[in-house]
Amino acid sequence: MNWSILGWGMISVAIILLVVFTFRFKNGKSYKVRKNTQMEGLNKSRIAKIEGGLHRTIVLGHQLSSSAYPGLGLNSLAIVPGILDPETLADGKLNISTSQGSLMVFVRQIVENSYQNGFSKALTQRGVNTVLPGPTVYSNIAGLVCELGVHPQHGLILAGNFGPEVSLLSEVCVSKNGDVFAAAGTITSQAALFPQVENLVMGENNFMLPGLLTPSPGRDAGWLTEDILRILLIFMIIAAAILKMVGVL
Amino acid sequence: MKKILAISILLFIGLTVLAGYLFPQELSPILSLIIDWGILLIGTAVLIGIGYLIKRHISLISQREKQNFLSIILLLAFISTIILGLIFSFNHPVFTDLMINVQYPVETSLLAILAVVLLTASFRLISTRGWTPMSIAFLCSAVITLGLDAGSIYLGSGGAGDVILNFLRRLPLVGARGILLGMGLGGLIVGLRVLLTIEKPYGE
Amino acid sequence: MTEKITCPECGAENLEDAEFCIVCHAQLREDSTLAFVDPQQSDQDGFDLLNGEEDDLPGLLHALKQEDEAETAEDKSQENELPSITPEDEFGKEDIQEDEGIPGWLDRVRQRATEEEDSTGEITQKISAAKESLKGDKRSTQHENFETWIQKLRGPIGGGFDRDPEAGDSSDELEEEQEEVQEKESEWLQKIRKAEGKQNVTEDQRILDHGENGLLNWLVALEDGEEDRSGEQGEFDIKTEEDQESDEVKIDESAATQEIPVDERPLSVRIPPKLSVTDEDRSQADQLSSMILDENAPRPVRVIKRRSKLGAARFFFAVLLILSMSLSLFIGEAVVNQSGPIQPHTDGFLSWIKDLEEGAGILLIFDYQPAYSSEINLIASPILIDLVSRESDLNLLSSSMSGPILQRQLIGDIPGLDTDSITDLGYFPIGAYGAFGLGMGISADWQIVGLPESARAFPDGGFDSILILSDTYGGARAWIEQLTVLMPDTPINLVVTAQAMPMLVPYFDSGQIIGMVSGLNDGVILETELSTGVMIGMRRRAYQGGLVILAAVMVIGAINAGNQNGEEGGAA
Amino acid sequence: MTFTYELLWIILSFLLTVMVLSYLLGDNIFFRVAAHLFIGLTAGYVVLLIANQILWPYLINPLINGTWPEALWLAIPVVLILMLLLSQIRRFTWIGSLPLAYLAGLAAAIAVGGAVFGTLLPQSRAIVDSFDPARWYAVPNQTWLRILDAVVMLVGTVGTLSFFHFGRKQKTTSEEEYEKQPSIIEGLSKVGQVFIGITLGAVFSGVFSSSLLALIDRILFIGQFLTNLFRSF
Repeated sequence: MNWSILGWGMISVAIILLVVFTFRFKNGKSYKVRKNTQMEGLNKSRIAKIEGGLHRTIVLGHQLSSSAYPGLGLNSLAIVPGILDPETLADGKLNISTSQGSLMVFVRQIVENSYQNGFSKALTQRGVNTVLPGPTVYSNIAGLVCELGVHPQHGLILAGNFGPEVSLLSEVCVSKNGDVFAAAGTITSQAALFPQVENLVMGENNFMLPGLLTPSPGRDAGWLTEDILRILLIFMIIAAAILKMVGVL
Repeated sequence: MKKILAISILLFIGLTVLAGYLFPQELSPILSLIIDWGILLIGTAVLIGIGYLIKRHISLISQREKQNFLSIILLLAFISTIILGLIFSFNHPVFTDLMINVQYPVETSLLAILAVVLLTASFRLISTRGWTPMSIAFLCSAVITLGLDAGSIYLGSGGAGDVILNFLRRLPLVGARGILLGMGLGGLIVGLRVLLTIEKPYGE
Repeated sequence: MTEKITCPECGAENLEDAEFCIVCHAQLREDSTLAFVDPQQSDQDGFDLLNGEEDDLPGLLHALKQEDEAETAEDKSQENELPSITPEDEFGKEDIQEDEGIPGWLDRVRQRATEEEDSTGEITQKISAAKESLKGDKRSTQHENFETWIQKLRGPIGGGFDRDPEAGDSSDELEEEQEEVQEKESEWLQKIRKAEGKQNVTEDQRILDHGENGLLNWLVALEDGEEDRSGEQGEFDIKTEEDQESDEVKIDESAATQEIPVDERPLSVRIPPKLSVTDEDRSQADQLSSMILDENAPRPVRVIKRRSKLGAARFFFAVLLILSMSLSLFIGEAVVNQSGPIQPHTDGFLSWIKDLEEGAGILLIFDYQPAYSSEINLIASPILIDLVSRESDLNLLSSSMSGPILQRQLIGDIPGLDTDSITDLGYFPIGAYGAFGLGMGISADWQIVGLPESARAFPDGGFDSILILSDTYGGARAWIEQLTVLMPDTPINLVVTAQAMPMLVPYFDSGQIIGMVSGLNDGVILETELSTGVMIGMRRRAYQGGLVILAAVMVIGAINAGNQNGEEGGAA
Repeated sequence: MTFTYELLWIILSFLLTVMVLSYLLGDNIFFRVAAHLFIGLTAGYVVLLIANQILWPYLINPLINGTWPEALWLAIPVVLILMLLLSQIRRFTWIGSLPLAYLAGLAAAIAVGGAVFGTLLPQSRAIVDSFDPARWYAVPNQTWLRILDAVVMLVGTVGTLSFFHFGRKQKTTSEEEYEKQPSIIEGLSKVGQVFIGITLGAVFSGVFSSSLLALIDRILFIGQFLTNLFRSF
């Protein structure tokens, strides 16, 4: 069996489903997804931090694209606009930090555009600081540990491609009565955060977050397409296994 | 106008690189060039990021923030490293020894602190996550793997012992495959959403 | 007096025979006459204020204007007159042009937007959008009088007044109409009061509410969709002194030519029609409604768990771990390490290194961070000592930013290794592109003239074996995928950390790699098999002690959590 | 102890190790000094690395020594780089979307290609290949184990994939049911939860092992330094 033809078939089916469902969901319909309890924790924490005038930090991992976890960097960039509502843009207590330069340049562009679309083209935003605490993984961790230690009761959001060292950040935040919401995509970071963080988004659920934060027809279509591809993939694997067992494949 | 230009650049680069998976041989001259220019852009972005790092610490110093002498230390270290690198050249032993004897101890010590943090966190595993199938499986799997690594659980060599050991060693692979397949599906969809301009990470 | 044509686009007046408008150069020929609004058409997209579909303010205001256009057209068609500029409009037009700034009530709505706590800035956005939509519509309805339009919209009292006074109504009929409208108004206003819970309204409060407050509440009622517009043509209008003044200007409709009266009085003298309501009443009403809103808003109840104990717990575990490590490392005699069971992938690695010829070309790929170099060096050192003893030709390449440092640190400790014989292929930012670029290094059979070759073409051959040193699953996997494309026949081996090993076992099963070593256990095996001297030594004992401590702490923590749940369950 | 070049580095390493490990006693000024020194030095090193290993070979060297057609082609990346730099000025932020569209297109294509040809196909193929009868009978006494291994692999992977199913149960009667998936998938995802827990537990112990080795390394280093120090006096 030529597996690469199967791969291109999967890409074509995904494109067709994505386009069809995007147009279908344009007139108000939407795809009902299951409730994500971690999202409620995130919203509660954000409300409490904004009302209390406390500091919040979003950390975006250290890779834009990686072969082991494809698309994780792009997904963390898609999460950022959902967190930039008017209060956040205005109140000046939000830092967005990453250790990869390209992620940082992307984030600055997203923040400036979100601000100008929401308020006015003439204004430039002062409320959100995009920061690079350190250019490598561990220098980034060292810089963030110093920064998180300064402001107690911090609101920490982790989204993207991390290693296990991210557990140091969540420990600093938790030990100073802060809240942690972790959407760390790699298996090693999830394993390190599993015993420490309540609001931990597991595995593929990370790709659910952009749609939960900013619903749009395209993202609803992405959910439905992903579910359909999942079921197709399961059937394909089972069928291929049976054919292999009987010697056809 | 700007939007159309951005979208056309995105589509041209995206579709060319995607076609590279189909015709690697035929497209390789163009693809290696696209990759080279991409690496140049990423290198420039890293320099921009470091620029912001330096600018932030300069503003901390000028605003006389608390503990701004730390920013002075950072700037001095930055400037002296660049001067040393220019004087001694990048691969000179003095320069690399300086790097080795600062980066290696600090990073290894940070990783050592992680050991204590993981130990502390593991004590609160059940109080944080509660008794769920996943946390119970996590606990049993971690304890068995630690036992096997430490040699405390020794199943003898050859025969049934090896068989069971091999089976236990492969169990984590099952969940890993499922997670990676799920991440692959998610990566495929998020990549297609960007290519179909449903998602615009470049800030429209 | 030459006949004038009004430009449909910008409203400027042009000569009759002019082809294009002198101001905005729009074409005048086809539709030089004013577009006559077709009443049926306006009914179809008739806007029902109360159907609640138009839920944002700009749409609401825009729709109100269309609604009014339809009514003006109906009035005109009853009196079958061509729409002409009535003095009142004329007066009003100037008023709009003069009062180009924001009308009073819009200003108050904006004030309210800034004071309200729960306002998320959306009202500000809506107001500015409304302002643009108002400007956008100004050209198409340049005969419209914004002030009179507002007055026409505000309810039944002035109902009688938007009709042309010259329609033969005597003054007592006007007074009767006034009383009728006031009763309707009071009925209508009571309905709003009931909705807002203000039952017993004093007499002077009623008078006060005539003014601006009424409008604000009326706007709120419209937005909530309470008032039923279909039964009642409720248009509310107050007669103020300014309006009376404008009635005295008489225009003779039947005259062949019309003189458009221009008010020469200086700007400062002309008083724009203001609705008289004091500021305190307005702020009281706003505070009241915002307080009501604020009390009902759901408050997230958050209990901040006391976590100060976490610092103490961390300190305790730190002392526990460091003490036990120190005891294992520094006390007691050196023990010859017993190597544990040999895994299949370790066995594959051992057979590869034993069968390696003399002077083989080895490509060493450094893909780990300095933090893990202590673990990697422990395992890689015996391998490199063995390779040096076989005079292998070493080629180094790094995909980690600290690659050059790591190479010097690892190779610097190898006795008898001449660093000059080593080839450094440089840094490839593989992590940035998941090694995609490398697979493209295959030489193609065509070339675009002048197209620069890849600045740093990746070597696609010439090695007997490849050794990847990595600390993460992602890095090792990226290299495996690329190298199996680039050099399918070259055997690949891995030296990885303990955290990466579980996920890389499938690559050994599928045959993409022929061997893998990781963790201290494999390090001890390599030391004994390759007999390159004792490096690991006491670390193995400390390492085993640490793993047992972690397992014990996890189990104790689980038991402790179980007891806590039991106590809480008992207490509850 | 004669003051040698080596000793200077060892003392520096010792000081930095102790300053960083002092964080275990609580956040303190020594840790911050060591962290800021480390960040400054790493930033300087990365600037030199990029200039030396990326800008020079990929851009400056071809511009200086390359032929003019090559230099002409390099105008494209030079323009993109200038746009990226210019977009950092607030007034010209809009110009940044073009170079970022280039990076986004590249990252998206590699995400799609990497997902399908690097993850979905190889992992599915590995599961299917484990059902190959030839492999079952390759080792005589391990046939049943390999069959069990293949079945467990299939069931566990399907269960784990079902755990991440996004869709909600169609007919929901109460609020609690919003978290539920369709019933078949709900059953499979219970199995998936267990396998995910097993994987994370094994990886957690691997992560701890690596960090434990780092701690052992640092304790050994401090111990040897102090013993040498005391021996020298």
